[in-house]
Amino acid sequence: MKPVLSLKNKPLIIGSALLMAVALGTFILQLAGGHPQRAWQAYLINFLVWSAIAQGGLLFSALMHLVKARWTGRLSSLAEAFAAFFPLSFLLFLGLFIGREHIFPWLHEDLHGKEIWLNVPFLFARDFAGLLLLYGLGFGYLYHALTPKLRPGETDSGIRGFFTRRRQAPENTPERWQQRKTVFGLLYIIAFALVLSLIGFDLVMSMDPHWVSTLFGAYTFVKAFYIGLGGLIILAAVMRLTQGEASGLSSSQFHDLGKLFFAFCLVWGDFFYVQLVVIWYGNIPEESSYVIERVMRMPWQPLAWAVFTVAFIIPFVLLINKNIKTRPVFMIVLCALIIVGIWLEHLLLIGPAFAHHGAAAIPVGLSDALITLGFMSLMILALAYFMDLFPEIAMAQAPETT
Amino acid sequence: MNRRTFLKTAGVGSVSVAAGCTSQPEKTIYALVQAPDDTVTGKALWYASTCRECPAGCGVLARSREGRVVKVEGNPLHPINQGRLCMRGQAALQAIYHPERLDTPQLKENGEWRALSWPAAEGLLQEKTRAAAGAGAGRVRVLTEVIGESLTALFGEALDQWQSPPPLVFEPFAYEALKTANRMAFGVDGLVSYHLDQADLLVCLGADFLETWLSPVEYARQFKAMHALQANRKGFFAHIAPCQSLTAANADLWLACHPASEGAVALGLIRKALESGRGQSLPAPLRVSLTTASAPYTPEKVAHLADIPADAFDRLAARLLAAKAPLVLGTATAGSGAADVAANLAANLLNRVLDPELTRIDFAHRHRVETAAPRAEVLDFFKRLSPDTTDVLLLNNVNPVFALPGAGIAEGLGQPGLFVVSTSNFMDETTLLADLVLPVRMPLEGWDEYGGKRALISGLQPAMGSLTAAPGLGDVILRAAFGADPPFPDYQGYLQARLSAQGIVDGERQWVEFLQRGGRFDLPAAPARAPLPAEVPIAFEPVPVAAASLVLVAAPSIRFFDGRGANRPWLCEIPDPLTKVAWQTPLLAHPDTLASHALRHADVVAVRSAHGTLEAPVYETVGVRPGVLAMAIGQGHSAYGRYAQDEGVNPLGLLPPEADAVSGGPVFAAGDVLLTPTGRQMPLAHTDGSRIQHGRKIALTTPLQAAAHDDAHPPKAGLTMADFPLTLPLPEGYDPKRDAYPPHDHADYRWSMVVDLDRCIGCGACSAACYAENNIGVVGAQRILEGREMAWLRIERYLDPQDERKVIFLPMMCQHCDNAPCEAVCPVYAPHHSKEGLNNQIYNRCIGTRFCSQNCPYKVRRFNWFTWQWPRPLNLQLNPDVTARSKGVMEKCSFCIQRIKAAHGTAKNENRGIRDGEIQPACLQTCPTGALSFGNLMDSQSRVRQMVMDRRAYQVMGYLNTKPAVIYLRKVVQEI
Amino acid sequence: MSELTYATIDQTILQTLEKPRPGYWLIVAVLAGGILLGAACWLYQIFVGIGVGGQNNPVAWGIYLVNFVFWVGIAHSGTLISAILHLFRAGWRNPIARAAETMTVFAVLTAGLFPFVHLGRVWAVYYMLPYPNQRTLWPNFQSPLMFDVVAISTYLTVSSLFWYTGMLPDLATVRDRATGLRKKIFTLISLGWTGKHEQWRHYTRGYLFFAALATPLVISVHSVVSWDFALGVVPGWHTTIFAPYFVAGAIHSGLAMVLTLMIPLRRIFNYEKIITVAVLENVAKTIILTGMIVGFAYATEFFIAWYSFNTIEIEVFRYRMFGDYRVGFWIMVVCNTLIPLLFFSKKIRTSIGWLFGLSLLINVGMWFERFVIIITSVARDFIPHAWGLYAPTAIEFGIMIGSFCLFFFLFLLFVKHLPSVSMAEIKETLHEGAPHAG
Amino acid sequence: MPAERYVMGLFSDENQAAAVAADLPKTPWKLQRVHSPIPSQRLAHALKVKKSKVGWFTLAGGIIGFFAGFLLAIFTAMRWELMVSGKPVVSLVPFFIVGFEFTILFAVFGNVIGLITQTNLPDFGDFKHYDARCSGTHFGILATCAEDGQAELEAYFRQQGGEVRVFEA
Repeated sequence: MKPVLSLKNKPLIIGSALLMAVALGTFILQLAGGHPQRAWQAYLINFLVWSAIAQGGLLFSALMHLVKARWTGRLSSLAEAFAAFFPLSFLLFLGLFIGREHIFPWLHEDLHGKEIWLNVPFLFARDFAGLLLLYGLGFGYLYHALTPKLRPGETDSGIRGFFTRRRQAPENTPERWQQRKTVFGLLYIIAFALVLSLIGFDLVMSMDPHWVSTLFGAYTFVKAFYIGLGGLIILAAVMRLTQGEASGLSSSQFHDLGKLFFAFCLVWGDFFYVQLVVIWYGNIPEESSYVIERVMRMPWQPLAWAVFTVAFIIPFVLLINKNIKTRPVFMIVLCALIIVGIWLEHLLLIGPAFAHHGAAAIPVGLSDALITLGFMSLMILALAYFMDLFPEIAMAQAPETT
Repeated sequence: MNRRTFLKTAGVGSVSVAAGCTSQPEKTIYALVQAPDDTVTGKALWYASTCRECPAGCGVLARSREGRVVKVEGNPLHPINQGRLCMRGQAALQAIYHPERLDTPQLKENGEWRALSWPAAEGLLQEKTRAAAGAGAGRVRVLTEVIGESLTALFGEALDQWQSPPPLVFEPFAYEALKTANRMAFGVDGLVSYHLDQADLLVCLGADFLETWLSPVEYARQFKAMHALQANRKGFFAHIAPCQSLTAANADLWLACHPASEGAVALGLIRKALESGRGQSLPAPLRVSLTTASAPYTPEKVAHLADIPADAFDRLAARLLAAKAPLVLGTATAGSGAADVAANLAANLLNRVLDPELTRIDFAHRHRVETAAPRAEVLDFFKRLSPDTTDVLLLNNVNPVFALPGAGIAEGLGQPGLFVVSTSNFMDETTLLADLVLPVRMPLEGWDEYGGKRALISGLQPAMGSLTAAPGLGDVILRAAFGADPPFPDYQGYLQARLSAQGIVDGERQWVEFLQRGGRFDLPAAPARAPLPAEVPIAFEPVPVAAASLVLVAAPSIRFFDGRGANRPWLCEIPDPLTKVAWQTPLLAHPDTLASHALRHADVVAVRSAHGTLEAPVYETVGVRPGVLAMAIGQGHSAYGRYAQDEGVNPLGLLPPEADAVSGGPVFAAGDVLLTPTGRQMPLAHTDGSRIQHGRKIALTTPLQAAAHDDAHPPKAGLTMADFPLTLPLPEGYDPKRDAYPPHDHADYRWSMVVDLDRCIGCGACSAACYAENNIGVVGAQRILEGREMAWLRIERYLDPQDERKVIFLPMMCQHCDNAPCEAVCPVYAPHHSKEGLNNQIYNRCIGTRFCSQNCPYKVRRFNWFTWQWPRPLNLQLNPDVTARSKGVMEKCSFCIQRIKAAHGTAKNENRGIRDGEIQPACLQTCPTGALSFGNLMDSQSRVRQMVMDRRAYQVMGYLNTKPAVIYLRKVVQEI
Repeated sequence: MSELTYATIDQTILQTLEKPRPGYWLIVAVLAGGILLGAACWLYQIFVGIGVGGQNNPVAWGIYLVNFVFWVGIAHSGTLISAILHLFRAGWRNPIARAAETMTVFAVLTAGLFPFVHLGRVWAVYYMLPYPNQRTLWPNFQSPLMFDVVAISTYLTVSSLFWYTGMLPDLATVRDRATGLRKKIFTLISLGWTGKHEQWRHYTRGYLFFAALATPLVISVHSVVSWDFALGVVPGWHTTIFAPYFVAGAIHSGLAMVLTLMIPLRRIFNYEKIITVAVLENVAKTIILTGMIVGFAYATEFFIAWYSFNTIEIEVFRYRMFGDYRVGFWIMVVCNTLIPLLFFSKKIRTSIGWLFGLSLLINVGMWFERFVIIITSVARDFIPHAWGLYAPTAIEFGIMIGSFCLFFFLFLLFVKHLPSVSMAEIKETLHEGAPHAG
Repeated sequence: MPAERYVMGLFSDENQAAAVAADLPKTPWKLQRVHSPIPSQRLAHALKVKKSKVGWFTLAGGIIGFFAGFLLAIFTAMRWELMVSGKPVVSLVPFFIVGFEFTILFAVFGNVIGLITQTNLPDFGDFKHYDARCSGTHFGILATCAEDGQAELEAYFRQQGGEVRVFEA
């Protein structure tokens, strides 16, 4: 049976290519058409969302490995596939530099000394370093996680060749691999927390340079893991649907994954409320005005409710039920919905600042949708490439003994 | 008289007549079985009287409930204080209710005190005086504090009976130097008064007229009349003295000159003035002598002598010459040495040069304290005091043993054969040495008359039933002198007759009016002053200052005056305005001085002068110049009751006991003082956590230009502490962009207070009024060290970190926020927002979680860590309208809600709304400078509403969105 | 664990219930004395006034609330271990779950005392209860302290029920092995449990729900505790990270306390085979995690304080590091964030001595964390004129000692009179293989 | 009808017990119940026990609690409508916390009630056909048979590798 998620899958490739073309077109059109703000807003949000999915996806594997979870089985391998988006994510980050003029509302504001931290060179320097570190460690982990699973073939070359050759190297005893894998996994998790906090502060929170929330960093990486799991579930569900029993993905695995997903849905909701209640109760305009603009005033108020409904209330109500968690089709829809919700949540956080607090209506529309689809196809292609490179991952195999 | 005052004093006539003549009020103190006609239980009566806590003689209204006075406020009709009162005046109550007040006469028999009945005591006095009179002339002597003319006259007549000379008036602060200077420069042998309010520039050679000088409440009012921002202008005020008194702290420029070099500065100014062609109209001889005398005092010389920056002196001179109505004041209350004579003389002459007509000096209303005898005379009196010349010595409410240590007073009084009678109500150092103590009625209990100034007379009447069976001093003297058949049945009769004889009070009706109004303030002024002397004997010898040696300056305290206030708990508890130290007497020293002696703040040092030693903790401050040490007079009593005894130290013991040759006055400074560390530390009971604001927007200033000129558009509003706008505690104060909560309305009234920092001088009278009105507990030094002081209203004193000599005062009380953080966190609604915007605190509901206090950004909430005690009969002073709190509950400023409630009642009865200004919280009522205003923000016409429109208006920590109802107006600063 | 059988398990655990040695009673007596001391101090405070403590203006909250937060924190890991790890099917929690739950119950009890001790008028404490009354005066449910009342009482109820329910099968086991009075008592409290499959069927389900409910509860409870501070406006208190940060901190301290309690327990009761080093090692690993979270929270707070450019915030955090209470601050940093990192070393986290010593240090560190948070913030808040210092008095320490005695007193009684390890659950894990495979 | 005999087979091994439990229904003897010292998945599987209904009690409790908490907070706030800190008298943001805690509390109560009602505990009258070993080391399978079948039943248990205990009827 031939895998769906593969570069050899013509319809998929053509479709993705088309979407990307359209997206690029829209983006350029907007840049030219006098809405560079909007274009870059969409770009930034998509960069954040899709990178988060990739980073969160890999985190699943690392985390499960560290806690010695025994139920994950193939899910870990699938999670590792998301690392394929890392290079793209990194390039996309560099792309932000082009749009810096439109991306940082504080550029021409008096920051009362905050310039020390909020200035473009330093910001890009530290985030560059941060992402480099994060992805470096990610690949380090991937390398140790992946290599043992590979079945060496004579035609191996390139990356795969390197992987398999290393696999045969005598000094690389399984224990050694495990040990290294653990170390890299741990480092990746730590980097995940730190770097995503940094990204959250720099690319989201500081859009309103006078607003602070200490939880924002944690909120960012919890969110990332939340949608990372979402992405993973979708991927797994696709595998399950296309490969059936052969996918080696049991419904109990979906159940457990669903429970984890549910748990992080709650954590996200908790972090959302935890910030809201403290700021609402404190009633200090320096911080409350940020929330007021987004949650209590037009045009943003409806969006806030939409986000909370889509990203929390709906999944909360549905995921209590056990069976739903084990229904691939349903989970694909739900997770997609949640990812959209989180996309809108980014818009809610960033939008007002981008519109310089003067938006008459919520600045979102077809263009954003098209651009988003473009990014999605990027992700799809990355995954497809990875699957082709490592068919061991693309297809089910004898359950590993981690 | 305005309506309010009439309401207050109505009915005084009848009851006081009743109290005075027939009915015995003391019967009606505790059980109101037969109340005087106009006494209604639960309704306060107001009696006009006169404050006798210092010679200034302010008029007071005593608030009496069920026959006992619970509060003393200024009499609005009285020209001296115009309704205001300093903290000492308010603390007079605590003398009356003092737990150690003597209630019966005491006779000392071989060292033991024995209680005597009044008839017995008076009999003894009669017998002794008669015997003395029989033994020859001049064998009965009287030493008294400054007293009214009537009592003086009575003393005179009595002493005639005893063939003895009239009484000798003793005041520790008798202004000898000023009197001498006045005699020389004005040809007036006395103490003229001044019209500060008419000046546009004040130069002050140390006169601490905001604390004790002549008539502080009056001069504080006048000072702010010229120095507060009005019509975009404010007068200038320069202070020249080695130490920063509260007065100096309020000056635009303080020149910390060498001790005793003030005269040189004044002469320098005279020179400048003459150079600039002033004083042409002066009599030629005077002008010539002035020119020659001031010739050597070039700016350089002055700068050198006084050790002050030359440019500052030049700027001062320029201002002085530019001023239209300058006024120069002399040296401090405790400035009476030779150098002070020079300084005062120079000041007077400078006044003559600048304003030959002396339009701002009032020769008609001279201060009564001028009747006090010079120190030299007093010392001489005691030197001569001996059984050979004197049999009976009557001491009327004076404490020379404390005030004149080292002058051998104790020995003098202790002489066998000399029968010493004291009329004091307390066992102070002097009374302890007496043979007979007659604790006569206190001012608020008896009849008398006192004119703080000439051409006005101010009455005293029983505002309460006497706590003791004591007669008034006058009655005692009458009976003692005239035995069985006194010319008058009692002193009240004597008083009334005398006043009507003088045509001051004619007939019963005028008498009642006299009592109601508190006196006659419109007496014909004395004849215009005699022509000013054309020649003035000028002999200036500025005292050379030995730079090496330390000089100790003893200054009278705004809290204790000459020490008589030291036994009033409130005065001990309310911290010193500048050091913020309560209960203790620290030694103020400049950082350099401390460094050169390897001392640190709060180290205990032994201070040794040629005349004595004492030990005290040092207080590091730039408020004294290097080489100078300062200490407040008043504490360090060896007797005088639990609150005074062994609290603090008495610097007087370090001073030369003998009077100065030139002025005949004492010298309140000692040179060649030695400091030796004891190695001990003494934690200072200070109430301030930090002396500076740490860059926070709390007590704000604005330069005159900014305040004056409206052209500058208001700064852009933001969300940070720096740029947060003024948000009124009204619906319009809410902005949906900023406020998560919807605005809320109030029922007709939204009470609010406006504090004009430009008017606040930091005197602390408001704090005292708050203690008195709201039954606030007194906790003592130890508790203050633990951080448990209870003041609902505190004066925050902040220094400018750039120049710590720049001081700003900020009265801080509950801000009655519209969004008060304290409220929501209480689990039982003990604090909540009232319909009229008040932040109510329900004591009965409070369970003491103290979360409200933790969450109050202003830290104005006070917790009852214990059940505070009011030793009997201090508890009689408690205000019946206010709950006395017990341990475990939170309390705080209520905007005097009892007064608001009362106003509601009155308004309802007359079915009308509460008028603007009708409600006066205690603090506002007593503020000598009118820095506080209270009213309804919802009334667009109200005073407060008008004031908050001022561009100086701001809220402390407004950026927290608490929307305080206490709105401050920035202090206006200017450079000289 | 292979040599463990049902019989040996029962035998090991039941022998802990045999007649204690006099030494035991001596310790119990000493602890009882400590409790009396604390009670005496409290009585004295009630009669004289709260002022016998060191609190003042501005620092109106002292170590009473420090201890309150400390003990609530201790409580949390119990629920974490018994509930959350149960949901994650981490078998290694079974041997320590019972003792941890017990710790929870007693710690909440102890913590619950402090709000009372802290009150200025404890005799009016019932104002906080929502009881119908003539004047229709009710508590203010907007107050964080009311959240406390609700949360803590819920937590106490739930954790006690959870604890008891979990113990039911074991009580039956004891009943069946006991004689005389003890048999009567255990017959009564085991409610006639016979382990028939009908009972098990509902029991397992119910127990699962218990766990599922206890998990969000435990998180909410310490969030609520954190909001006693975070909902205020005080700099250093008012910060959004507090809720998760307190939860992590609570578990951090709780796990440390678990080690502190378990290590002597396994030594004295010869639990070495049941509470294996591997189990303790897992606890240590979890401590590394919580330690990191706590460290992350500290760092974020300081960064944001600086980033906010709010002078007041900055001053508070500067003051924490270099001010009058800096010692406490550095103890907190070292003990809570650096020391746990030592557990990265296998040698250390498998050495009983190290585990015990470090766990004690972490407990100390967490106590100081609460001290630093509560005291330094109000000691230096908005109005410099009102700044002040706080120092606990003997009375406060007396009550604190009392609270520690109370906790250990109860725990000591527990271990000798109830099965301190869940027999049923251990037996369960026998089949699933090594209990430490999570 | 002939008197029934209660016979219990005691197995120290879970799997044996499970096998027997699964096998008994095929025999003439009547399986009464199985006592086990642990919650055994295998047994449950063998006995094909249905899912417990305790959850419904829990859910009901939770829902009741949620509204109880919210309504209590709102009701009490409405009594005097005292305004604190300028917050709305009825402010749901903080009241949510009360609602949440009550949800948990009542859900747990519901859970406990569910347990009590479903398991019919406490029940002290049930030890007649109970063996103490069942709470410690053994799985006890209680079956009933007619008097005549007793011997065979005992034999059956023995042959399945268990000990036998016979109870007096």
